[in-house]
Amino acid sequence: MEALEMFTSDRNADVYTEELKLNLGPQHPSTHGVLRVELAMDGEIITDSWCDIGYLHRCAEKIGENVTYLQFTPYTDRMDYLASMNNNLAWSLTVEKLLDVEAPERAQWIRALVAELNRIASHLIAFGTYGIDLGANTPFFYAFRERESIMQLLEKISGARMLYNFIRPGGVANDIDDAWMDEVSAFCDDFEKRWVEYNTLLTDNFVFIQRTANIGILTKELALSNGCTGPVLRASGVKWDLRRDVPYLEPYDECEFDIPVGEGTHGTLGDCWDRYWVRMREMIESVRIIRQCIEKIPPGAHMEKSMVKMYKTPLKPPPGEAYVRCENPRGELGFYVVSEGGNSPIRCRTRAPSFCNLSVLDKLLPGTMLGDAVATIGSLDIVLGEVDR
Amino acid sequence: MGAIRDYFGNISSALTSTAKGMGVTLRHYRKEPPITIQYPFERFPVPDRYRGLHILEQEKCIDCKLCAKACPVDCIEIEAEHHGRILEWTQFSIDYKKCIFCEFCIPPCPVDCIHMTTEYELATEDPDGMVEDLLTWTGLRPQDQRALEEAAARKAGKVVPDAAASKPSAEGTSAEDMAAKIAAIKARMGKKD
Amino acid sequence: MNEAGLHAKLGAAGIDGIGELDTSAKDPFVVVEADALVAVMTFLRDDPDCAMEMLHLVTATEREACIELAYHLCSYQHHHSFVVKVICPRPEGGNHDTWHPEVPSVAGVFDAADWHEREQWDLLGVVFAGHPDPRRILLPEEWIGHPLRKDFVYPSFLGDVPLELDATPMYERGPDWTPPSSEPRPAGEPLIQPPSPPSDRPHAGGQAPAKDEAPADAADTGKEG
Amino acid sequence: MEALIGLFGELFGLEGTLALSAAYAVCIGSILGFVTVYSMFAIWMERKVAAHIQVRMGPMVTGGWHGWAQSVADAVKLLFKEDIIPTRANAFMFWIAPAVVFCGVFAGLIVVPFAVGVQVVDLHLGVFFIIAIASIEVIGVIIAGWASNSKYSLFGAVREAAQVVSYEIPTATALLVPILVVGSFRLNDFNTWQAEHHWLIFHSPWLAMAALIFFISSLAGCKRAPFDLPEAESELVSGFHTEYSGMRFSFFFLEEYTSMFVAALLTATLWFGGFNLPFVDSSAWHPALAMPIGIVVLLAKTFFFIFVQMWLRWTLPRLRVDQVMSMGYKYLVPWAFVALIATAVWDYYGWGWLPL
Repeated sequence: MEALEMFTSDRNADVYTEELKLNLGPQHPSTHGVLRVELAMDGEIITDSWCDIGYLHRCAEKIGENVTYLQFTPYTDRMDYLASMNNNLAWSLTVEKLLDVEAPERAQWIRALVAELNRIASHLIAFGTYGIDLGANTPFFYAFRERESIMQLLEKISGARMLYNFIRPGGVANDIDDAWMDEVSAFCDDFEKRWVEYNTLLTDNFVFIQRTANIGILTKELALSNGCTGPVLRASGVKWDLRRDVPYLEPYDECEFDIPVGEGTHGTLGDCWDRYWVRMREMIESVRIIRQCIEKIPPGAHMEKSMVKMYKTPLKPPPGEAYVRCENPRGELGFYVVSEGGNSPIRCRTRAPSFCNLSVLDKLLPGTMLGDAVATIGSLDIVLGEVDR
Repeated sequence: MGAIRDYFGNISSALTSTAKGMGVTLRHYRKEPPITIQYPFERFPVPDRYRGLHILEQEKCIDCKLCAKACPVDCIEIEAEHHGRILEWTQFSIDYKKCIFCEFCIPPCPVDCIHMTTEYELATEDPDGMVEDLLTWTGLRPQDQRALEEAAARKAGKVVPDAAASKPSAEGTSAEDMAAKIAAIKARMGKKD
Repeated sequence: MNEAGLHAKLGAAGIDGIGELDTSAKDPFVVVEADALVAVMTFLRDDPDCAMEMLHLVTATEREACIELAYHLCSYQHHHSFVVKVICPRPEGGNHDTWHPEVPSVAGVFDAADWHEREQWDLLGVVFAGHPDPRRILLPEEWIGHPLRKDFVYPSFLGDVPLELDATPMYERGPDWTPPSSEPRPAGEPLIQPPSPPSDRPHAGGQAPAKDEAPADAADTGKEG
Repeated sequence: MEALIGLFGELFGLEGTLALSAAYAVCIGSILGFVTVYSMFAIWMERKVAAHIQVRMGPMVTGGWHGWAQSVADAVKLLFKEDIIPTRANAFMFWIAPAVVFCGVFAGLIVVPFAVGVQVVDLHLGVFFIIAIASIEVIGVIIAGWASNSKYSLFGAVREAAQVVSYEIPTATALLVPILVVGSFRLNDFNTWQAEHHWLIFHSPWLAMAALIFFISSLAGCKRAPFDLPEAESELVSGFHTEYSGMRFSFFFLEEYTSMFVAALLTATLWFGGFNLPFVDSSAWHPALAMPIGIVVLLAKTFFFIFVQMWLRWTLPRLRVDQVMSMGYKYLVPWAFVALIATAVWDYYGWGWLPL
């Protein structure tokens, strides 16, 4: 802000710079989709910003009111298309809560396993695209290499590469076998080595630290008041993770894992570097969970018996409502579903983590420079498919 | 002194971290094999469970329309006329412009007649070609026709001499035929192998 | 603290208009009067035993008899969550066009409410009195109506632009293609009759025209949902 | 040059101005041809280097062997693309900007000695000429950014102006260091000096430091990462050439790669022995042998530095605009002066460093 005052204090002097409106997006390389941010610029310095969303609005909530509970599952894939498994999971848990059923034990472990795999994939994208935002193109490809391994693993069990539709109300679509789990272990071993390499290449890079430390500082109070969740909240120093605090799957209760929080290593607590570093460490924690899942996964059915008939006859939950939150890679995804006993819900509200995380952007940008705006947007790691739904 | 230490610290960390990063990229440049493949010439293996284009075993299908009802996007159109157990087919098409490959049409099928293949190449220059007809024949096949006539004759009280001929042939269920169907799908989608 | 404890705490706060706790629901909730909403929210946020730092979600649900607003709150300190509801009963003959229930905005209490309330106004036409930035958020400013209402009618115009419901696919449009409803109209006549909004309606840009005022050439108005 | 004039005189009986013009035409034509072919090769090389660093393959199909013809195909495509001038752009300025940009770097090549006798003009102030003429490029970029009538372009142009003008100070100061040692601005003198003595990079630690400073600041001068602020595709879409397409866009590309070539070539000539081989005295060789070997040696050194430029580009993130400035003024400029003064002292006392 100091720089801002320096540039704006002499507004009444003879020479002053004129404010320039710059449209960052909706078609812009670094807005991660179709986000539009209107920036008031004073030279390179942003004086004000207005977020404009809705370019990718696909009426998901309206669709949810017109399809059956099962049929909405593939639509949840398309909200946060980088973490489809986690979205499926949240929706399935919501429907199960409405119906008062619980997935079998094995299904819960499989769910945790694939959700954590998907979390790594999603954070890899965040890592890679963040590099691109800051001008380092190479980490993106390394991240995609590992993500490709995850996609091939998940493709083997679900049959699709991105929009898995694998976790369904009552369980998971297919069982997994030991050969597949061996492949996952092999991937985990490989990934840990790669992770060190990422840090050498990008995390510890001097230029990268210069670009991210002390930029876009999100205080704890601002983060909480704006409803930021996930890595964005944790980077501000709040140790809050639904997987630990409100375990919604059995494995999260039984597995050991840490919750990385921001520490302000290179700058202030809650800056872009902290958000980035929380994500990086979360990947390693996910690997730990995956390892334990593979070890402890119990035998049994992968789908609740009574739920199999849902493919032929639509589910009809009793009247009522359910709100379920899940810890997605980007924050807490919540589904609030109101049923009146029919084939489809009468309200299918989505609490999209990116939507809430993005709402803080307007408060972070003023006073920073144009390059920092890109760094800040990247560090929030939004998916516009989820923001607009 | 802090500022001076920062100054020289910046220089040294900039140089060392750059050198380390360059080491990583150089290692990749020299040692790591490429992970991409030359797509039209070579392909990644597709797992068996892959949810690709559909095929229909028309022999088995009983026109119950459960798959169409299960479809979240209403992309399946089925039309057939029932003559007892024999079906006169008009349409069984999937609009791949709409299809989201969610697999929900597969589990409801009571006779297990609709499947998803591992074919994933959908791109075409002709959008109309994306409405894919899964039928191998339309209307009545000769043997169906014959069976119908015999049934009608039996109904009228006439004796049918050759009952064996009315049995539906097993044609259209073998693996080769499936492969032929996939080839036909690709041909109809306007693609070259 | 569980929901019953929170409700007891809330009842002891001395705010009027707090209803009973509905424990039959899966997430027990309390219904409060619209007037008491801001006070309730402020109390839940500031009371050290409740310490609801985060407004998780604001949802409006349209039911047969009412529009129901649900506020999901959670506290990371105490690991508990709570649901506060406000019921806006439907007046006689209230539809998406004429009825815009009004509740006080809690954007002053939780910053998170800002975008959530804008979305609920945008999609369900709930007016949040005192909202700092009462614009649409997902749909364009010129959009007519609130699409998540059950009786929503798909508009035939977006500002000056006719919306084509039975449009020819892009690849079938020849060089001479024109939108079906964009016939030349008499000069000077506006494309859409400007609706006459009640002057006290706070949100600009979201007014739906009355049905009899719909333009004559909007024959392709369809119904969705 | 003189040889060419003589050749024309012998073959076609041309004399005086006519022979001079013909010789110039041939020289310029060959340099233009060289620049075009080199740029295509460099673009192909950049793509391959980037691809291999990024565990990809890069162009593999066009032309057969490792996609060697990809750049040719791209050039043909760019030639045939529609020439778009934005409606509200200043058409004349928009039209002239790429030419201005290209002329600057292109003219720099005429003083470069590729080998013994392979040089268009042997200017006394060769180094100075290159630095001076390369600055014209900035004017072209500013024209391009302003004429495009796009905010992104304007931002890019202003960034370019600030950056390139600032970085000319460390560039020129670092160049003064070897000039101080050799005592000449003439590029050929560097070749002969280094053939007689040793490569300047080994002369003293200060010269090595000057080489590093020159290399870094020349990166900024060429708008290469991590100093590609004027383009900064994640911030400014494409910077000053956002609105350009087709042939005009390719001029900016040519300019970028040619200025890379000039920078790498200056590094090779001034510090790394020019067209001299290490440990080999080539001064007594017959010109017919020395010339091709000299060209190959110089180009090999140049391409090594171009490779390092690419390697850096695909490793480092981009600096922010104020950090670029502070790096220039706080780090490079002072150390360039330190190197200059220290070299003066070093040479005055005649200290040696490496056993050369």
